[in-house]
Amino acid sequence: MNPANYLYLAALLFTIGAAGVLIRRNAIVVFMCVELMLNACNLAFVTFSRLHGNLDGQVIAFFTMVVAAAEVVVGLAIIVSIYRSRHSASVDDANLMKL
Amino acid sequence: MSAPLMLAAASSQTSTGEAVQFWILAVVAVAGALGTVLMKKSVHSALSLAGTMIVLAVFYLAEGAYFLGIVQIVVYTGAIMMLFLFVVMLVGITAADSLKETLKGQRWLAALCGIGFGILLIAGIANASLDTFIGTGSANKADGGNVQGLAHLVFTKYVWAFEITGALLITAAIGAMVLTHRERTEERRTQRELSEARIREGKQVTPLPAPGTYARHNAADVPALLPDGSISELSVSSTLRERGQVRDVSRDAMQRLAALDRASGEWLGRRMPALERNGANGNGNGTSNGNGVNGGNGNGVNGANGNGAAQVNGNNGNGRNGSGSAEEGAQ
Amino acid sequence: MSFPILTVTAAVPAVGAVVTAAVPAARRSAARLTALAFSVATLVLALVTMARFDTGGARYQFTETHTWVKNFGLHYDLGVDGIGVVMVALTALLIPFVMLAGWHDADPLEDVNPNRRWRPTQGFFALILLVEAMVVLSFEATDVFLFYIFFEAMLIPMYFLIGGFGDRAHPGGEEEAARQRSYAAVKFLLYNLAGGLIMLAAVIALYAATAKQLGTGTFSLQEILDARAAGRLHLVTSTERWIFLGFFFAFAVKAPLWPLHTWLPNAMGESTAPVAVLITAVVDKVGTFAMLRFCLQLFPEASKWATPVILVLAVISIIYGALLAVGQRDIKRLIAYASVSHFGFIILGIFAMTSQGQSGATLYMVNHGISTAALMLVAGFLISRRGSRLIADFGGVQKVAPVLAGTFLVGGLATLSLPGLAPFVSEFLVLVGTFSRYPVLGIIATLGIVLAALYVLVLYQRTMTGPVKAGVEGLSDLKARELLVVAPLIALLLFLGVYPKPVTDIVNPSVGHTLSDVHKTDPKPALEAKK
Amino acid sequence: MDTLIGLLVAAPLLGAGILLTGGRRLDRAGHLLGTLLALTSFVLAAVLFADMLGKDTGRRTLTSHLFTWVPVDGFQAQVGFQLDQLSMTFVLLITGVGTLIHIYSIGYMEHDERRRRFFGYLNLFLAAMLLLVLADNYFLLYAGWEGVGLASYLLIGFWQHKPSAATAAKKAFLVNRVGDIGLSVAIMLLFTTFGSFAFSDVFPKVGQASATQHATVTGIGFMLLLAACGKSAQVPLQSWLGDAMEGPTPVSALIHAATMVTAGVYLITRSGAIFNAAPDAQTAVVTVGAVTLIFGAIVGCAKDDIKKALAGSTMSQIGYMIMAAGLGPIGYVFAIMHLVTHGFFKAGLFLGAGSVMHGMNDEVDMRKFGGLRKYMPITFVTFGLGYLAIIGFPGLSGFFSKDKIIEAAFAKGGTEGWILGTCALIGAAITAFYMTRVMLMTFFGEERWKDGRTATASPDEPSAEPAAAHSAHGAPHPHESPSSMTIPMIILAFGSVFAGGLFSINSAFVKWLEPVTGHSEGDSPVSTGTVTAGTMVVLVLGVLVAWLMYGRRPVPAVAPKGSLLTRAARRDLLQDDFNHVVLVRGGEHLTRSLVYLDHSLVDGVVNGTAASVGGLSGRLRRLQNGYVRSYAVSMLGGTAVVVAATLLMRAV
Repeated sequence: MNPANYLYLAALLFTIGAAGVLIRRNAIVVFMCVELMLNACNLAFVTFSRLHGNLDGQVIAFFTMVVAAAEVVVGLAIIVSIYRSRHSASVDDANLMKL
Repeated sequence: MSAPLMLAAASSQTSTGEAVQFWILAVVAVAGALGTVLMKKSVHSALSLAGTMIVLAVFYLAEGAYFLGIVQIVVYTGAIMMLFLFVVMLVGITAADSLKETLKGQRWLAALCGIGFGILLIAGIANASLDTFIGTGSANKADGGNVQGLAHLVFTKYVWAFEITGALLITAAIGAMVLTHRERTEERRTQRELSEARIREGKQVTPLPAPGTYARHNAADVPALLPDGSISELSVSSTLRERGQVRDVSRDAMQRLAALDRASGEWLGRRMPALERNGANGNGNGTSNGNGVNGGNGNGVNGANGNGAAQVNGNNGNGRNGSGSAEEGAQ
Repeated sequence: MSFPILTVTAAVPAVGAVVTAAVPAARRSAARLTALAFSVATLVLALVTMARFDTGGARYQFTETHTWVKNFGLHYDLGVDGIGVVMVALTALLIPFVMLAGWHDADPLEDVNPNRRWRPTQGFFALILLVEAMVVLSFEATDVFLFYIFFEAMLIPMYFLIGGFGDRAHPGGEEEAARQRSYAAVKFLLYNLAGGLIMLAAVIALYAATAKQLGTGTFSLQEILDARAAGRLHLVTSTERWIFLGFFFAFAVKAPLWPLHTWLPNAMGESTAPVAVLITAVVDKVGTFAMLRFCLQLFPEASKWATPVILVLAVISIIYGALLAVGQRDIKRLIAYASVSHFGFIILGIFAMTSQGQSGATLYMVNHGISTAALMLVAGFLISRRGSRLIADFGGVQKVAPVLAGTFLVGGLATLSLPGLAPFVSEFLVLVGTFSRYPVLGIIATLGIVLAALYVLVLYQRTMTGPVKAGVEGLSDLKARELLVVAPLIALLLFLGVYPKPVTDIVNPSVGHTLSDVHKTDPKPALEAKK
Repeated sequence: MDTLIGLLVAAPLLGAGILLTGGRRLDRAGHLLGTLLALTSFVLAAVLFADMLGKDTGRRTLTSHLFTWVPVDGFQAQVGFQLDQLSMTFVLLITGVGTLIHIYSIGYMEHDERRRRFFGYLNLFLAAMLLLVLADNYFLLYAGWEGVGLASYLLIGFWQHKPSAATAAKKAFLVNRVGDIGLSVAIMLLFTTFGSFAFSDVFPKVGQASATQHATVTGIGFMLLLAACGKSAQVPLQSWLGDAMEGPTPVSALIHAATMVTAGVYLITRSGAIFNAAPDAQTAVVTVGAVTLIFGAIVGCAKDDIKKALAGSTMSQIGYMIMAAGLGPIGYVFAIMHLVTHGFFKAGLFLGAGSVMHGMNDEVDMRKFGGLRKYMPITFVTFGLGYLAIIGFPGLSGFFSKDKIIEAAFAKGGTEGWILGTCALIGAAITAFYMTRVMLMTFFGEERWKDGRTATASPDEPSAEPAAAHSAHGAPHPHESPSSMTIPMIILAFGSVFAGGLFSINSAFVKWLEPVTGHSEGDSPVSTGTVTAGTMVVLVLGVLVAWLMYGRRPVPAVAPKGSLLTRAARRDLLQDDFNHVVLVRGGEHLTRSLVYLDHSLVDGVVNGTAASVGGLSGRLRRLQNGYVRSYAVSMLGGTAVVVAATLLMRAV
């Protein structure tokens, strides 16, 4: 098997995640989908590091994880506070971003 | 490293073992991803996502990224997903959003873009020449191990980024605190003040009824029964009421009562129509009330640890519940 | 270096604007006098420039050149040729009269208490001075980009002058007047901005073109001309044409040329008479002047290529404007359409590419400025007395205010270019210049003089003659201040009508230069040609 | 001497300047000042004339160059004067008659509060007219040409409170403007052909020009003819003259009879060289002349308004002159000669008419006159002499001049000659007819004004002529006019009696003008005697018919319906109606539709664009729905596009 298949898989997961972000209304699930996308990227990175035989890809993936963690922390906090204020976790209920 | 060496090191096929593993786990991963997107309840989404992540961890390990593999399991599956679950619980397990689309054309556009994007990515990968690969073995060996190798890179080449991420993490932590912290503005009211307030308002001066009274259950989610056999909403905590997790046992309580009367009546050998009528009455009342309640919390019954609830009242009331939940979904 | 008289000429009104704006709210008359003083100072400077202009000397004189932004070849280049110096003089000449005529136009209707920081009068005069500064600079700028900046910047004060100090007399009443006013102001702004933006694109394209051929791009007119003269710069035909069109469009909007004229009647109709004069006699002149200076000098070939179309449009403007003037019910709009017709004559003269045509056109700019100013200002006095702009509301004014009627008639006769008054000379020159190269167009344009007579005399007859209409009886005759405005203009009209030589002497050499730029010479008389 | 020429123009110009800007303080002395300055310029003219007679024929032309008017390199317009015999004739006529009419106006305008202004206008007219005839190039002539137009506009509309007067003035100016197009185009053609428009440059070159570009020269001729038609009220631009009678009578006498309207004749004669080189143009000229002389005569027959009748006759007399001028060297001299004599008697007639109106509360309808000869004898006599002169009664000046023209017409030779001659004769007959008619209706017959029906028109049209101001409305009581009015009439009467004879003594006039205009005796198919005889016959005929119609039978005080021709003639042979329908109405519709188009189409396009942009932005705004997910979709779409682009780029 050619490790490129890992890349195909990553692409597939990424796409699914993206679709999820677009389709789901529950902020938490949307967040999960974002995580999914990030993971897909990580998989790609790792695979690349394997293809090229150096560890930089893994380092990047590592950083991605850290950033993802930070992002999740903040993001979830935001969700919680939004939920407190308007008793809903649906992204469609916050549509003030218009003229 | 130099080209000829690279060519020497380069190989184009992985071990069959890995291939097999890949083909099996890839399916699982995709299934998990789809689950994340399509599952109705956020808890299920979270769980399937966790599954995908574990699979990915395995892939990392297989690809020689041992450190990342472990981190993936520990940080992601262990920490981040748990965080997710916490929030899900916090926000309400059962506040699942129906998959019904509200934005016009959103779903179609999403599908279109997603598929198009996927095709593009795959096409991109396809026409990249990736027939050979080097593998991480040599890189891992170079510093005597994957972890050492990573550490070497992180603390030399990427030290600056590393520091920045550190700062980022701190910022994130503080940010989370700031966002979730709520400042208490007024003095907390003492019990005395509360009771005085209650009396001033003049409603519900006495303490609320405890749950489970006359109900042969004393679980927190079983409301007390009023003399006419209907339930007293007040006896259940408002949160449960909010979530519609009130478990109504008024009907079988009444039925048991009726059965008891009948049995005792037969044993005494006298018939008491009035009481029967009475019981019928009560029954009628009970059902009507129960209907109302069930209708109200049908979704809850199906929504929370549903099978449990199903066992409790798996009778025609449950059928109603089903229909009730269907209506909920339809609404 | 020598005394930078051009910069100073432009700086004086600019400073004046600031000073006037700074005058405290209560001191209105002080503000007026300040503004007037500054404008007069500008006039003196302009006249000095004109007097010291050496007709036999270099093409551009009093030049000042400073590099502004080196990397983009921006220069602060000033310089005037004969045409420029005359136009500057005209502008500086008209502004004081505009101010005198609009002496009380901007005073608040109700007497506001002095501690309120609301001071329309100061604003009015400051804006006028600002416009003057911009216009003077755009007449003096010899750097394309510099010119563009002022060409556009002049819109801002004009916008406020039109929208903020409009004519309060409107058939539709006060708020209708306000609505029309803002509509007119916005229309004015949008039209000219559209033109300006297209011009900006053209300016940048010009820069790119020069950059490609000269290595370092430049906006300096002088450098470009030198480069072309030295043969180092030769724009590709198509490029040159596109850039030319970009420039010409902007100028045609400003001028205004049919069919881009529709903003003028609104703007002139809704603004007060002095502002209307400012629009048609000062600001619009920049358009025609720029055609002469930039279109012809920068893009000779493209100009020749576009000439037929432009001439036809110009002739259409002449006839069309005159016909519409005949059909107007509103005095100011009538004058506006008359101006459209006159601008047609100017453009006709410019693109006839004969010395008569172009000298005539330049002279026409001056004369049209003066004559329209005279006519429009008198009309303004009339309108402000009666409180209506509709021709139908007047009649028999001649009986009650003979002097007003007389000056109005003189202004009208100048507009219909009667010999002995200035416009006749220029109009005839334009016609001769056109005729000697395009006989048919010349003859069609000549029909314009009949139509001019028609709309002027109809206007005069309806407003001034006949039995005295109701509402006109009370009209007072011209006051001293108003006479002070009108009399000098009329005197000037008479003088230039009988002895335009001072102006033509200054203009002719520059026109010669321009013609040599486009490699055109006057057609020989048929008799010599035959021999 | 030369400098005097400038003064000739300057004097009245000065007067105009002073009187028009002087303000009220000049009201008392204004008219005297004006008259004085007119007189000054007449005296100057006389001096120059004497001086000119002193010189021998060859070197009589005086020129004086003042300054360069418009110098743009090829185009050099000079302000220069040229005084030759032709100009001299005109100068004398203009200043002479002009002065007389100034004097007349002193009396006539006595009661008008705006008399100062009136004299200012008159002076302005004198100055412009002198400029016209003294100019040494066409451009300056054009200035004078328009100047007289302006003066006539101002004077016709002098009583501006009368809408009719204002309209008439406007009409006169506009029609003249149409003619001016001709003149200006002619100047342009001259410039493009000869590179100059000075008489001295152009005329010598015309010969060879006609060789090389004949068409151009002919074109110039036609354009000059158009100009002449406008100014001299020739068909088809004659319509304004009738209405011009709205002006005060002295104006009608000076401008619309004696001087300005003859400017066309001057132009054609002055441009003789050009016309000689363009026979087609000449044919056009004679045609216009002949048509107008009949046309005017017919109109003159039908009018009951005495001034309008005289206006018609003016038209026809100028027709004679134009025709004569069109005949070329045969006719020029006689054209001018008739012009001068006509100046005398027509001015006299108008002044007479004015005097009659003065005595009759400004009545102009001859049907309300009658039997006035015993009430205003002087007027009667002077008017009568003018009458005899115009119909060409033997021995009076009209006889000589008109007879000569008719001869010249025949002398043209060929069928053309015959046609023109016949026209001229018919014209003479009709002239005799309508003048007799005027005479009879005014001074003979029963007194139709006695029956109390007063003259002054209805209140809505207030009395125009100020003479009426002092005479109480009611039954008019005819009286002789003051001496300030009669004296000029008498002088003019002398002129109209003796001028012709004077000129004809051993053809002095011919000799006088020959050096300028040239002269040639055509070969007439009919002898002079026969022509004279014919003239006499038609004259008697005309008078007889008129006497039969108006002398024997009483004249109805109300105009009878009359024949179709009569009714047409009363309406200027419907030519005016034609103008109204075609030009005025058509023009109105054209302008109205254009105004509509400008608003709806030209402006509409712009506003439409604005509106559509607004609508579009509204739609785009709706796209901004605030839902994160729809934004996300667009983000993903954008990314997809970018990726696609990148891949394509790499593929390419």
